[in-house]
Amino acid sequence: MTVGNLPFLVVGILFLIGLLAVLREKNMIKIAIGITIIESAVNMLLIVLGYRLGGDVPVHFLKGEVDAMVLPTPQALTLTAIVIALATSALMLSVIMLLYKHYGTLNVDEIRRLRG
Amino acid sequence: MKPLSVVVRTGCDMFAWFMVVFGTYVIIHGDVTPGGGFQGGAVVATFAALLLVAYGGEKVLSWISLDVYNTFLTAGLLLFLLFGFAGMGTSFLYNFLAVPEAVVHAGGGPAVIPPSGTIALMDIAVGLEVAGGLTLIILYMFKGSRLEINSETGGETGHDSW
Amino acid sequence: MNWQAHLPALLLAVPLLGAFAAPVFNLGGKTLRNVWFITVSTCVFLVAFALWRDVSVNGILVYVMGGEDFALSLPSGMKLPVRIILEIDAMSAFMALAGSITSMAGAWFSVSYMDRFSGMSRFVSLYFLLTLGMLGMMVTGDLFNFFVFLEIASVASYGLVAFWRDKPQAIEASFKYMVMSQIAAMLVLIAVGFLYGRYNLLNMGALGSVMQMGLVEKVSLALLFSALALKCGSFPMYLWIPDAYAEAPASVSCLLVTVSQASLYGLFRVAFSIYGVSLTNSVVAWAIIILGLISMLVAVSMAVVQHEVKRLMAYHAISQTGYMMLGVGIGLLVLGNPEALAEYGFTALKGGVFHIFNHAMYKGLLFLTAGTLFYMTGSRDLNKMGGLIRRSPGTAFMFVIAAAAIAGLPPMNGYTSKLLIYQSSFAVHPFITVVALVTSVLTLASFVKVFQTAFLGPEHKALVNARKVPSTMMVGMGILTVAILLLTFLPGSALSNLVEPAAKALVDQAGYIGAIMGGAF
Amino acid sequence: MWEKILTGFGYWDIYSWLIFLAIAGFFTLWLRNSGRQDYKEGTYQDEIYFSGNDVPEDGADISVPADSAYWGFIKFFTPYYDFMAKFHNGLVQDYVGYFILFIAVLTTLIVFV
Repeated sequence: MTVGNLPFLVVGILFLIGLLAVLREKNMIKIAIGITIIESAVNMLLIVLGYRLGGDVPVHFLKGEVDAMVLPTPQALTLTAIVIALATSALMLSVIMLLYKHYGTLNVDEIRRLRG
Repeated sequence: MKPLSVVVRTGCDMFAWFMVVFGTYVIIHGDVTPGGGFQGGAVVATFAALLLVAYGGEKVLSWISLDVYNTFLTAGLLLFLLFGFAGMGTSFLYNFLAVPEAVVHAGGGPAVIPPSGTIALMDIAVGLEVAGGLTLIILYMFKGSRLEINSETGGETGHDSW
Repeated sequence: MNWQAHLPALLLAVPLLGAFAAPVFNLGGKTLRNVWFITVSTCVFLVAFALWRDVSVNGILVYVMGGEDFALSLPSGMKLPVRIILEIDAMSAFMALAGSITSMAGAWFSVSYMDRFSGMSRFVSLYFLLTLGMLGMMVTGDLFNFFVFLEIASVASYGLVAFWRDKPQAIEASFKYMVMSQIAAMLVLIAVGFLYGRYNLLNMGALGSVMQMGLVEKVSLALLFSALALKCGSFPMYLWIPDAYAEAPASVSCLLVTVSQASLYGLFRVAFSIYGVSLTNSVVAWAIIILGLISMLVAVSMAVVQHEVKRLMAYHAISQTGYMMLGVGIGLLVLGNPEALAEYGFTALKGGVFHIFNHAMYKGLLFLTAGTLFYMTGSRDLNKMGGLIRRSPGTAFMFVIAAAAIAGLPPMNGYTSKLLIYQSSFAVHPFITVVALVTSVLTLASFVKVFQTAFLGPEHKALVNARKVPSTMMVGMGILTVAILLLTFLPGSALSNLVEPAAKALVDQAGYIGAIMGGAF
Repeated sequence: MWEKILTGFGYWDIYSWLIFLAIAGFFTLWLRNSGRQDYKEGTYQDEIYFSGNDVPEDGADISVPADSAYWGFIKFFTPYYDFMAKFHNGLVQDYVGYFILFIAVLTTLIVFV
C-alpha cells in the first residue's frame, strides 16, 4: 500500500465507525451522528478521488505553469452532497425531537409501535 | 433558555453582525472566490444562532420576525427559478448575461453585472434562500425543543380532530 | 427554436415553480392555494403527456441544461459529456406519464382531504418537490443527478410521511424510513464515486459505452443494486414501506408508490443501460428474479393477516413490485440471447413494464379509497368499519375496480400484464409461475376481506355520523379509475403504443448510448 | 377492433371475453327470473333469521370483524407468522442489519460468481 492510498483507509474506517454507531448505539441522537459520520466519509471519498498529488486549483488564474490540476467535478459533487446532508441531519434531529416529545425516551429500542 | 453572562452577550453582539457582513461578502464574491450562495447563507444564518445562544429564545423571538425570513426564503427560490426561466430562449438555466472572455480581458463589459453573468446573481438568490431557510430551521427547532408548549397552547390541529 | 424542444426542462421547472410559489399563493387564502395546487399538477401532467407524444414520434430526446445547443452534449474541445444532461427515451417518458397521472390524482384528492390541517402551504411545496424528485429520477441522464433527485424525493417524503406530526406513529415511520434510506443513498453516492474514479464519467450513456467489468464495477453494481432495491422495497429491506405508506396522508401514499417505482426504474436503468451486455453472468438477473419472488410471496402473506387498511395495501405494494422485478428480471436474464429474448424474454419485459404502469394506477386508487374510508370513519382499522357501501356507493365501485385490477381478475388491466408475466416465466421455470399464481390468489383473498368488512354487512352504530365524501376527492379517484378502465378496454393499443416502445427502449442499450455520444467515440 | 394480445404461448382477447360475460350474464338473469315470484319487499320475508333471537340494533354486533377473516388459514400458518413477527419486530437497527447483510451477500455473489 502506498502513501496515496492512506486517505481511502481513513474513509473506510470512518464509514465503519458510522455504520457501527447506527447498528449498535441505542441513543437516537448517536444514530443521527453515525449517519452524519457516514455522510462525511462519503464526502471524503469523493474529495480523495478527485485529488491529484501536487495538483493545483482547477480554476487557474494565478501566475505560473500548472502540470496537474485537482479534478473540479468531485468537489462540486461534494458540495451538493454536503447541502443534502445538512438538510437531512436537520430533519432527522427535528424528527428525533418530536419522537422524544411523543415517546418520552431517546432509546431506539422503545420506538417500536409499528410492527407486524 | 436563560440569557448568558454579559461577556458572552457583548461578544455575540459584535460577532453576530460581523457574521452577517462576512456572509454577505462570501455570497457576493461567490463566483470568483471559494464560497458561494450556500456557504455565505450558512454564515449569515449564524446570526440568529449566536443571538439565540446569548440571549435565550424569549427575547430573540420577540426581536426577530419569522415573516422576514420566510420572505427571504421564497424570494430567493423564486429569483433562482426566474433566472432559470430567463435563459429559456436558449435553454433552461442558460447563462444569458455572461460576458465573453475577450471582452473582460480588454477591460470592457458592463460594470454592475459581474462577468460570470447569471452565476453571480443566482449565488445571491441562493444566499438569500439559505440564509432565510437555515434561520427558520434554527428558530423552529428552538421552538420545538421547548417541551412545555404542546398541542393545547400551540394551536396545532391534530390528525384526528374533527 | 420551438417550445417543444424545452419540454424536458419544463417537466422539471413546472413542479419546481409550483413548489416555490406555493407560499406566495398561500397568502391569497385557501381557495387560491388550492387552485394553484391543482393547476400546476395538471400542467405537469400535460407536459408529461406532450413529452411522451414527442418521444414516441421523434425518438430519444436529449436536453442540455444551460447549454447553447440542445443536440450538443459535447462542449467544444472536450470529448466527454460534462454538462447536466436530461435524456428521455420511451421508458423515461412512460414512467413520467405514470408519475404525473398519480401526482395529479393525489393533488385533486388532497384539496379536501387535507383541508382541516395546518401548514398546508408547506404541504403543497413538499408535494411538488416530491413530484419533482420523482420526475427528475425518471428523466435524468446523469448518475450524480440521479442521486440528487433521489435525495430530493427522499427528503420531501420524510417530511410528508411525518406531516401529521402530532401522531407518534407517523414520526416513528418517518424516522425509520430516514435511517434506512439515508444509508442507502450514501451507498448510491459511493457507487457513483467509484464509477467516477474509474472512468471520469458521470453520464449514464457515456459510462455504458466504456464499461468493462472489473472489480470496481462489480462492487458499484452491488452497491447500486442493493440501495435501489431498498428504495423500491424488495425482500429483506422492505420493512420501512408498510410503516411509511400506512402513516403518510393517503394522497402522499398514492404518490409514494410511484416514487418507489422511480427507484425501480433506476435499478432497471443501471442494469440495462449502464451495465447491459457487459454483465457477463446471470447473477444479477437471477438476483432480481429471486428477490421478486420472495418479496411477492412474503409480503402478500403478511398482507392477508393485516387489519389496518393502509398497512394491508402497503404490503400489497411490495408484493406487486415483485411482479415487476420478476418480469423485467426475466428480460434481463435472456438479454444476451436474441432467440430466447424474442421467444419469451421480451414478452416478460413487456409484462413487467406494463405492470409498472398498471400498478401506479390501481395502487394509487386503492390508497385513495383507503384515505376516503379514513376520511369517512376517522379510523383505519377494518374491525371498526362496515356497511359503508350505503354511505358512498361511488367509492365502493372504484374500490371494486381497483381490487379486481390488483388481483388480476380478467378482464382488468392487471390481468393482462400478469398474463404476460405468467406465460413467459413458465418458459424459464414452472415454479416461478406457481409462486406468481399463488400470490395472485392471496391478493384476491385479502381484498375480498377488505371489501367484505369495510363495505358490506350491516351498518355500525358508531358510523352513523360518517362524513360525506367531497367531490374533489371523487375527482381524484375518478382520474385513476378512468385510467384503469382505458387500460382495461384498450389493452392492445395500450401495449403497442405505450408499453412496447418503453420495453424496446429498455433493451436498446446502443440506442441510449448513441443518443448521448452521437458516434463521437 | 379485435385486439388480440399474443403472449407467445396463447392470446388474450378482451372482446370475446366480454361477449362470453354477456352470454353468461344473460343465462344467470334468466335462471334468477325463473325463481319464486311471490317475494315482496317490506313483508316478513325480509326479516333476518338470527337463530330465533332478536336482531341486535348495532350492526357491529352481528358483523364479522376483519381479524376473524381466514381464521383457519392463519391458525394453520401460526409458526410461519410467529417467525414473521420476529422479522418485522419494529427495531430500526435490525432493519439496517438486514440491509447490511444483504449487501454483503450480494457483493460476494456478484464479485466471486
